[in-house]
Amino acid sequence: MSNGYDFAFAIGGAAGQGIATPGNILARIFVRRGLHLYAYNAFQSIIRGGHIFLTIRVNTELVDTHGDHLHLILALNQDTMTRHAKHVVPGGAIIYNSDSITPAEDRQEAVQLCGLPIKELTSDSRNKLVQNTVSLGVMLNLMGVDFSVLEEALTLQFKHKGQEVVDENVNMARRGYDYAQANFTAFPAALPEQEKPLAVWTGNDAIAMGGAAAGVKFYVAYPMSPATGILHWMAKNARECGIMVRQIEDEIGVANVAIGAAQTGARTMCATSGGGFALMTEAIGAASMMEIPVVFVDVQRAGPSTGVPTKTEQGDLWQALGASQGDFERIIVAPKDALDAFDTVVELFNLVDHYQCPAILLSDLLISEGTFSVDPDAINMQPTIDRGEMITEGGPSNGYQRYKITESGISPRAIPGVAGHAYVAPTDEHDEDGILISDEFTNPHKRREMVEKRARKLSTFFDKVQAPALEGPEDAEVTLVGFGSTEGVIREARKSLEEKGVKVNQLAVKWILPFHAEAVSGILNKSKKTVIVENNYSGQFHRFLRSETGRSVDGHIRKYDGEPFQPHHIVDGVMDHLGDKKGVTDGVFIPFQEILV
Amino acid sequence: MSNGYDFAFAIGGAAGQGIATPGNILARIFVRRGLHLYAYNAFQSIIRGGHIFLTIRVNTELVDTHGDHLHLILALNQDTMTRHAKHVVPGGAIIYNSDSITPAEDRQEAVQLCGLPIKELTSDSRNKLVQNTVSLGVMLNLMGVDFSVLEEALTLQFKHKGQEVVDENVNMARRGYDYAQANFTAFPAALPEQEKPLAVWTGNDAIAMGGAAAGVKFYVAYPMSPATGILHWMAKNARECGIMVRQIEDEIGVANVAIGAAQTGARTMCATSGGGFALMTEAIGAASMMEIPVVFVDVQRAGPSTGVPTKTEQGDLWQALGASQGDFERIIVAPKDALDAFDTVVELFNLVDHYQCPAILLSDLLISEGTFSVDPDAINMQPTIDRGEMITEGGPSNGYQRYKITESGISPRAIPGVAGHAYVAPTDEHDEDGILISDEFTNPHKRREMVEKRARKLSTFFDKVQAPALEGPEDAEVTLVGFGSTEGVIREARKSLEEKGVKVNQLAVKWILPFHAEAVSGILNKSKKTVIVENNYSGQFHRFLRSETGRSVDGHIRKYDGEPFQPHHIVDGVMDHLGDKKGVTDGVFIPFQEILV
Amino acid sequence: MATTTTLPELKAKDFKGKSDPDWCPGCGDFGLLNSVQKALAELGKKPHEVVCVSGIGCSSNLPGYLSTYGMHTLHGRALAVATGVKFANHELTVIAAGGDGDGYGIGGNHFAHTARRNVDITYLVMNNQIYGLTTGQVSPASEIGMKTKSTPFGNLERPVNAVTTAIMNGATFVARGFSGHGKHLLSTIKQAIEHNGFSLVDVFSPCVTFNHDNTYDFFRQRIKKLEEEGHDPSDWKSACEKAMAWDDEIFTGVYYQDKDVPTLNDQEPVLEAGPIAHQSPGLTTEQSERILKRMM
Amino acid sequence: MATTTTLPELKAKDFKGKSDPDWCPGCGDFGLLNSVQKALAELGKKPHEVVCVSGIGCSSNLPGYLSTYGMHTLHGRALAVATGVKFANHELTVIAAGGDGDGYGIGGNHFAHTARRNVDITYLVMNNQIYGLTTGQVSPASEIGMKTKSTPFGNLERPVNAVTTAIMNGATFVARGFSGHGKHLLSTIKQAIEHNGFSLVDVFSPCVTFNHDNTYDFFRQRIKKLEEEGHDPSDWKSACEKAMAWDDEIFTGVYYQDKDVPTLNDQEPVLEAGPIAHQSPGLTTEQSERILKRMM
Ligand SMILES: Cc1ncc(C[n+]2csc(CCOP(=O)(O)OP(=O)(O)O)c2C)c(N)n1
Ligand SMILES: Cc1ncc(C[n+]2csc(CCOP(=O)(O)OP(=O)(O)O)c2C)c(N)n1
Ligand code: SF4
Ligand code: SF4
Ligand SMILES: [Mg+2]
Ligand SMILES: [Mg+2]
Repeated sequence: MSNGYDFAFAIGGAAGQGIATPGNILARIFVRRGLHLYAYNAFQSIIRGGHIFLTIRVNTELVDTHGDHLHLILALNQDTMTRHAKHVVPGGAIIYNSDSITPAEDRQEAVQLCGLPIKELTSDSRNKLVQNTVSLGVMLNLMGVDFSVLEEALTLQFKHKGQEVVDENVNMARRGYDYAQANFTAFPAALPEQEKPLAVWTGNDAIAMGGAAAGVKFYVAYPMSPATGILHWMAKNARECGIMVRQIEDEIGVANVAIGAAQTGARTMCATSGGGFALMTEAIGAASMMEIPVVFVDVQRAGPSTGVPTKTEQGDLWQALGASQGDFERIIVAPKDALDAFDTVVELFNLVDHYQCPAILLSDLLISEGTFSVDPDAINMQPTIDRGEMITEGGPSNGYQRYKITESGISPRAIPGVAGHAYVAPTDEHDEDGILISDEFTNPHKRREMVEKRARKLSTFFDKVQAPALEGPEDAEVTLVGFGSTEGVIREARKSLEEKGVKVNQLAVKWILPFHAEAVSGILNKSKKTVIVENNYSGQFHRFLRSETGRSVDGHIRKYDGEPFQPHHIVDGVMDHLGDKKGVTDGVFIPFQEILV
Repeated sequence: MSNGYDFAFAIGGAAGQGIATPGNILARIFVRRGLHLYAYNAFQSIIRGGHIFLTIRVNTELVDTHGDHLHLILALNQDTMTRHAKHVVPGGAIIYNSDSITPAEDRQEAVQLCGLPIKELTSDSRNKLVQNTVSLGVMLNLMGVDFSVLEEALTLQFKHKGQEVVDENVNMARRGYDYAQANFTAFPAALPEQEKPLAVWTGNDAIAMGGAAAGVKFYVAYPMSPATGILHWMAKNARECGIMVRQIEDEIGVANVAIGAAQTGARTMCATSGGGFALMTEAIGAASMMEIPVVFVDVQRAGPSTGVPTKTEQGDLWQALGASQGDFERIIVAPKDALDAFDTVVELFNLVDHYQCPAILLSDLLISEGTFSVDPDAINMQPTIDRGEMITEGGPSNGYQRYKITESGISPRAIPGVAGHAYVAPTDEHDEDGILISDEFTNPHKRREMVEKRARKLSTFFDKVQAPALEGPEDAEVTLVGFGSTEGVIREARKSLEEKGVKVNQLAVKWILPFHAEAVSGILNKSKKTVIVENNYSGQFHRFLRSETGRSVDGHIRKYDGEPFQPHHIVDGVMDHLGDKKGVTDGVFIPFQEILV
Repeated sequence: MATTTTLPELKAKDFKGKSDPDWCPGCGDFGLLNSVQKALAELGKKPHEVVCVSGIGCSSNLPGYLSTYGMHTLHGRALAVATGVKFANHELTVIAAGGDGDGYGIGGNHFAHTARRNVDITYLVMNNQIYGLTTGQVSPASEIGMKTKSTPFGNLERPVNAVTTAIMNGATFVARGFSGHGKHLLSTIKQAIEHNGFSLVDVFSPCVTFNHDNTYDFFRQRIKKLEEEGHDPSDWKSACEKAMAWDDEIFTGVYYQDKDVPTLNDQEPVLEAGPIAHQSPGLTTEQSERILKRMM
Repeated sequence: MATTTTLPELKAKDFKGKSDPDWCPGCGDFGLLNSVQKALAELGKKPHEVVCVSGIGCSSNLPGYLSTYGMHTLHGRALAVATGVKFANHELTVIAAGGDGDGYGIGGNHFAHTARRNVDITYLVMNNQIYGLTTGQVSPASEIGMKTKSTPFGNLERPVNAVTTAIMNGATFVARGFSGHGKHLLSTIKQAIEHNGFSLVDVFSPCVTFNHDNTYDFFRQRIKKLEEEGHDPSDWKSACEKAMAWDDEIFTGVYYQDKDVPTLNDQEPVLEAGPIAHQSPGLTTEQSERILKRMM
């Protein structure tokens, strides 16, 4: 992305071959050196076997995508070699166990084959996984890193397993390192080091931490990939943070338990993926009717239905828009990356408390299971917490009405337990006191007043959140529009396009509902050519944009094969839209997915 | 509506006062005389007490709305008198028990007060409800109907209770009839009689019968107003029609049981309202992924959440559009009245079998609980049943692949039980054999192919269903646009507007998904001024129309107080949009609901 | 917090809600409502210390007729919402209330798991063996052969036995009541509220409008009180056996109680510091640093 | 229809599906799969006469490894979908299969009500007391104290007892099996399939990857076979009591059977004319006229 250091490597093998550990060790090494990274793990929904392909990209600047190029592959099995050898760029290298893996014929030029005689190198160890450690040594040697760095990292990683394990790993790593020194050629540019050490997290970590920082006191979930990481973070860290975490029998239970806790005054969050979210929708409408603030997270994966559980998609936008019957107040937001997800969760809790309504946060597998570097100082762990108009102290009720009709539509909310303010929160239409107008009597005028009271609440929303803004040259030939997780990859594609002489700017939309229709229309009306980039089949964002603004756009780049966009997919799409359009059908360009996992 | 006979009367009282019976008797009398009618029952979600106001409108021509005027009220309690006396038009009449009810002061001019000395008239009966029969006699006298007609109707209604009950009722009716003859002035126009006798049904009856006629073999439900009438019809009539009917523990169960039965070859339908539908959404996506034809009916009521269970709204459009995660094939349709609902169900079953996908039928309380007259000859009880490409006979498999990639996207479907064709229908993404591509291996190219195969199926949809067409003068000043149940009331409003010298035409949309975007745009582009009429707060249809066509419109008439549109509401809205717009805020006109129930 | 206030003692009428019940005259739910109001008064509760959570149904209108806090939630979800209330503030007395359809039909899964978790909620089911609010369809508690609007030829399904399933799902207090026996019901409900753990009181609450089989008379002719039968509530076998009786005799009273199972809220370490709803939100500097350090 | 064909007798391998299991080596589900294939062969079933319906989970991949018809549906919904299959064509042998999370967690309500209805489905639960496919969280069947990714400090909730709840919910055949005891499991599954009514076989099927507590060894050390204990399957009390044993001894085999309860499909009058899936759709002229007449 930058003109500085940019290096991407992949580790490929089967589930159970221990790909995660070297990945983690390397990520730690990079961020401690102050380098940015993004890691994308392409895998299948099985526990053992299958194919896993973890790509880690390191850069001197922020990166949000695994990019277009692979400089190095560590192939743990023949399958990886056969599938992926051809993806290594000229000047790159492939590390593999030469005892059991045959180099693939199909390779680009000038790719260094780094075969390792693993049997010989590890003959004194009975642990199959040490070959990964040997390979780590090779990798770091090729990347021009001092061995001491790896030694330190291995010590940290394995010290809880005892000195013996540490020693064995350091020893094995050394062998790989030395073998590489003797037999292979290191990459010309050594891994740089920057002043400020960074940290590493996934999008799911960020969402969980955002909740913790925002003052979530109750996290409730039912496991569902790719949202389960949030539960895991919470389960591990919650107790020491005074956060209660519960797993419930199903997502309907989760959503309703959440509503009960939120009504009783605890900031409450829950997360799931599309199928679980479908089960929560009825409760979301209920929360809105009872005016209870809860944050529901939907981490999207490739659908429909069970779909492809380990693959990504931006396919739940309309589900979020259509969650539950009737018209009701809620906020929908799609953050762009891990740090933004953290900040968004924090912001969202203040918003839902202020507006007393539920919110839906749309993440996706790409963000949630993606590994990002982050500057720890950029993470505001103690943000401002504003709980809105809440009555937490008992006293004379002064004719308290929970659903009082006010100019802002916001009615001060008493928390159960507070003396003198008892009321019933109902899902039926009700009057200011919470008394049902549906059962007791029916009054269309009162009904209308209550609908309008609730609807008024969000009228100040645009004063509170940032409107989307154009990024890049104003006079660009093309404006690329996206929402949520595509922001980073679009930005990177813009750079490549610029190198090709095509000026492109971008409009990244994050707040979905209420929608900044005027701001967006204003920007798009000034654009020369507009192209929407989205990770789904039917153009869900395109249709939503049009529903809110009436604006059509000039072209589309869509992907729905489960894999995320890489920058060149977007570059190809833009070039085709600008050129002879031969790859474009009905205005839509669908990139070809080269890397098959 | 016509220039012929048009007469509307209402019976008002509390739940438990026996309003339904006289309503039914009168409806039978009218349709047997060949008169059209529409009955709207405004009531509360309680079993006893509260307020009920049943309006029946009789006409020589088809009517789809209870209209703007009330000519006669039968007030069974003081509440009804007080609330509604003022709604009776000049020349009209109010019937009431003068022993217990005091006439309201607030009345229009020239309204006949028909007080009945009920105690005296019914002194020899111990049944409180006979006062309703006395009133029936009065009503029919005022309407200029021969007593023999009422005698016959009462005999039919009560004969299952024995001759004694019949005699008592006939006797009481006679007293009322004679009392009216002696004391009151009949309406100038007597109730006409037309040659062809009609029949009477509700929209729910029509949906159920549509299913029966379409060959539904399995109906499954969980009760939810206002959809429960479908279950009641089915439970009562199914056995003799060879249809299995089951009530299941919840709507999730209902939707999934339906899927199992449909996959196994039985035409299957289920119905619910918005909240139950929310629970069904996950299964709808599953049905689509497994390519199973099922019809899901959502009878909309006023939301959000539990909302106002006995009131109407067109508020679930976006819920239907956003039902379940991901992109998938389904059909959404919103019929306009009872007969159309019948025909639509029949058509829908052929469509879902052809396209092997689920469909959502959006009805609403207005249609489903509304009582309509119908020409029995217009009900095609034995329509063509086309089950699509189905394999029901065993034999050599010839390499059968359930999800074969075909040009049409449609893959012949073998029904479990057929020899030689066994396969697994999965909700995970799969290959042509139904083998998971998510678990076994992951192949983005295959994934893309399968998404596209399924999406191709609906490409012939517009060849099969009728495109929406403009009704009324081409050169109209205003085009009124609506979907579903508003068609009739818009048509009637047009007539009134024409009388005021305003030429209006209308575009009624029925097929929602796939949407006839081109046809609709073509029509709207030629319109001078477009106004959308819809029964919800947020303009759900407007936003959907814009998402599909990019078209904005010039004005809106919306209602969300639970009560349906009456023609004058629309007339007012159009006049205001054409005039000084003082009732219009942000392009939206919201009519005032005069009749409070 | 409330235990320290010195409000005057309250009467049952102080637990009357802002609106009057709209139930049909004679509906069994009146009896239960009275008993609940009395029980709360006699147990010395204050309205603001109690939250009554219901689903949807005639019976689920109950919270609206109490002066306590309440939530009138979705059909079938009372126990899930009530669980959230209890988790957020375990100092509150949490009552869940609703119908047989609500609790044993659509809400069946929450019923089983809330019992298993032993969340300290008192669950009052107004069991009229019918779907009342939707005007009379079969319920999972309806008897075989019962004719309803959805089973005009008679119900084919065996009814759920709330008592035996509650016991097997792990409920630590399981009782039956009858709204026609107000005093006995009051005492049963008081015990249920006082029980620390999940308690079920399955209350026969006749629907005079739609259930013409299981009437007040039906129950009056059959009901015997467990307390008078020398039943030992620690004996699950006898409890189940007695709960299966129906045709000739039906038992009300406390079937089963186990005081030794800790409640979920009692076990949850986070709650040792008091209700989470009262704890100040957000992280301390120390907590923040510890978390960040793990990422580096 | 199929009973009249004269295909040669099939072997277990004829019930192998198109793809090979992707379970972890050593996963308990292999044992169950083998037993199912053998059971179908030994009972003389043909692949097209059988429908195996599952939810989502490692175990729910089972239908894909059989040559029968199958549906691999939504998490928790196997029994609901299987019910629909059985209703549409009661001549088919319908097996539902899945995990403990699928069946006793999210699917718990369908479990209870399908048992109550006595729909003739054989329900095989691969109970590994963990959520396998989602990489190891607590399940409703996990033991107290169990450490999982969602309970790193130990599970606080008492596990569901599938046997006792199934009995109390009205299941007419309730058994337990262990995938490490193939022969015994085969015989149990055969009896379950042959039982006319709802049958549950709760099978201990160790997850070698995520559950390190309830291993093959754990069960081998404890399991006793009911058949060898002289247990009487008509005695629900003894069945429940034996099902509660866990720490020292665990019983497998048939806990409970009642052959006298009619199944729902046997009772449904519409099905007397044969499976609805085979009946020609639409109304006769007579039916149509009768309906129309009622409206006039
Ligand atoms: C999801 C959903 N499904 C269905 C309904 C309709 N509904 C309202 S109350 C009710 C059943 C009422 O029966 P029960 O719970 O026994 O209460 P009762 O009225 O008998 O007291 C039903 C089915 C609903 N409100 N929500
Ligand atoms: C509605 C929904 N919620 C959650 C999930 C995620 N999920 C898939 S399998 C599973 C649990 C698996 O556990 P179990 O049923 O015991 O099967 P096992 O993998 O242990 O065999 C979960 C929670 C899902 N697919 N759908
Ligand atoms: S319908 Fe039945 S349950 Fe409902 S209020 Fe009336 S008597 Fe009570
Ligand atoms: S994770 Fe456990 S249940 Fe899943 S396949 Fe592996 S061993 Fe079996
Ligand atoms: Mg009930
Ligand atoms: Mg499991």
